[in-house]
Amino acid sequence: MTIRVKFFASLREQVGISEQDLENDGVGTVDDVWLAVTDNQVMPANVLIAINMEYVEAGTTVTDGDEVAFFPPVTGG
Amino acid sequence: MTIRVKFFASLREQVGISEQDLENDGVGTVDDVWLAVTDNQVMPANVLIAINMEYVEAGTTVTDGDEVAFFPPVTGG
Amino acid sequence: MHIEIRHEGFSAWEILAHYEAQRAEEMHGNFGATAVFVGTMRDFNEGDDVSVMTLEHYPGMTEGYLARICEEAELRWQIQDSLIIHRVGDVRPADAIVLVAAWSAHRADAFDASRYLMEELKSRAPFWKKEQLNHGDERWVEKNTPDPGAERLGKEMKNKKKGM
Amino acid sequence: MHIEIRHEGFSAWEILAHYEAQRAEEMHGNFGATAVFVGTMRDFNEGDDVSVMTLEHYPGMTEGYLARICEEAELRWQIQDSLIIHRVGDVRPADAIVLVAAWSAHRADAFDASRYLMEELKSRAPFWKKEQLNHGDERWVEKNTPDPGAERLGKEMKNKKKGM
Repeated sequence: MTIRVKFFASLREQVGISEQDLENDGVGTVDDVWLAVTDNQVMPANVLIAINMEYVEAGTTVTDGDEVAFFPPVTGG
Repeated sequence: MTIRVKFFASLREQVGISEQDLENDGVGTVDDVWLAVTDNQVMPANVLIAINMEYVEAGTTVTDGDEVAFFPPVTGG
Repeated sequence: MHIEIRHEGFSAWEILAHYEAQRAEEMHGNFGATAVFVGTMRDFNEGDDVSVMTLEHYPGMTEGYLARICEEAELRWQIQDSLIIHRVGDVRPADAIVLVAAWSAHRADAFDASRYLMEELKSRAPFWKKEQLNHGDERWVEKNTPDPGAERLGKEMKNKKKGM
Repeated sequence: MHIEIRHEGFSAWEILAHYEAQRAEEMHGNFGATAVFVGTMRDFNEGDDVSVMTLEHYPGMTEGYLARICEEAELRWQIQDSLIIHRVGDVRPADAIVLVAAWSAHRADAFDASRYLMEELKSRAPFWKKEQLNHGDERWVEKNTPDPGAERLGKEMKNKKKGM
């Protein structure tokens, strides 16, 4: 399956990836996506996650075609 | 002594006086001023009173040269 | 601090643009939060259509209380500036009646201060409204409804006030 | 409801004047209370001078959450309209970053709704700020400080939200 993965802000700079398509049938949850894309880095505790632009928890299951985004605490306004 | 007396808004219309100088040595308090100027009408319960543009209670003593104002609840804004 | 009684109509947004432009050098970059409230005339009140409203005030006392209310807000919250503009005379539906603004480094202070300014203005500043109804009658607005969300803002200051 | 991400500088007061003029016929006389908040860039943060700030967002998700926040406010309070404008890209001290506004017949609803819009925007809308300090360093702003006065506004709605 194909998962589009996005990183924003400081996390984009740390991971060194802005956007990447992950082709992998071994991923089940958001956690798995993170590990596959970051080469098994530890996910920082304060990371926020969205699937298809909706906030989710790290244990949420991903589906073929999903867009998964990782980003630090938001600081707008 | 001379007291300048003012009425505002609905109270001005009811009493029929906008501004009047009261020359009377028998007035001691705001209550006395009201009775003297309104010909002994009963003061409505919700009347607000100011001496020299500061809110006061009806029992406050007046002094020669004071400006005493009577008006209904304020409705600005 | 800026207090003004206006006898003519005004645009709240033009006043704010103009006021901030005047103060641009002084204020530049040192505030992050501006909270503003504008009260405009509605064309209805208590179930009746209102065509014109006449605003009366007590010249001198009104300005004094508006200035005092701004001073209280500036003592109580961390605000850099505050402004109150209030209309008097005949106003028509959609006309601005009141504009208050508070500038602060912090959004909580700006929000609290602007709400406090409105609440105190409505409960203490000597203004009165008379409505002309569409069918020709006139009536005085009897009292302002308090804002329950502003109660916590007034308490501390009210205990310090003499009389009202 | 109006939501907009701006890539260029804007004047909050011009936007409001323009927006109200566009909607004048529809809104005429049916609202009495407008509460507005404007966030502008300060030239300091955490003790350092800041010369430029870069605002990043998540296109699509940001607009989605801003619209959702306005919808929540319109469900929760009696407001006739709401507006959020947010800047992205490079901003400089005194530039406007965010403008929120709520129009209502009642001042309490306008005040509460505008504060709710700001608080939810700051805690949920995907925007990020990177500061360029005067001495050349760059740093990401790590988190927003919550507004304690807005806590009571969020609770009920937060219980209804899934996730965040």
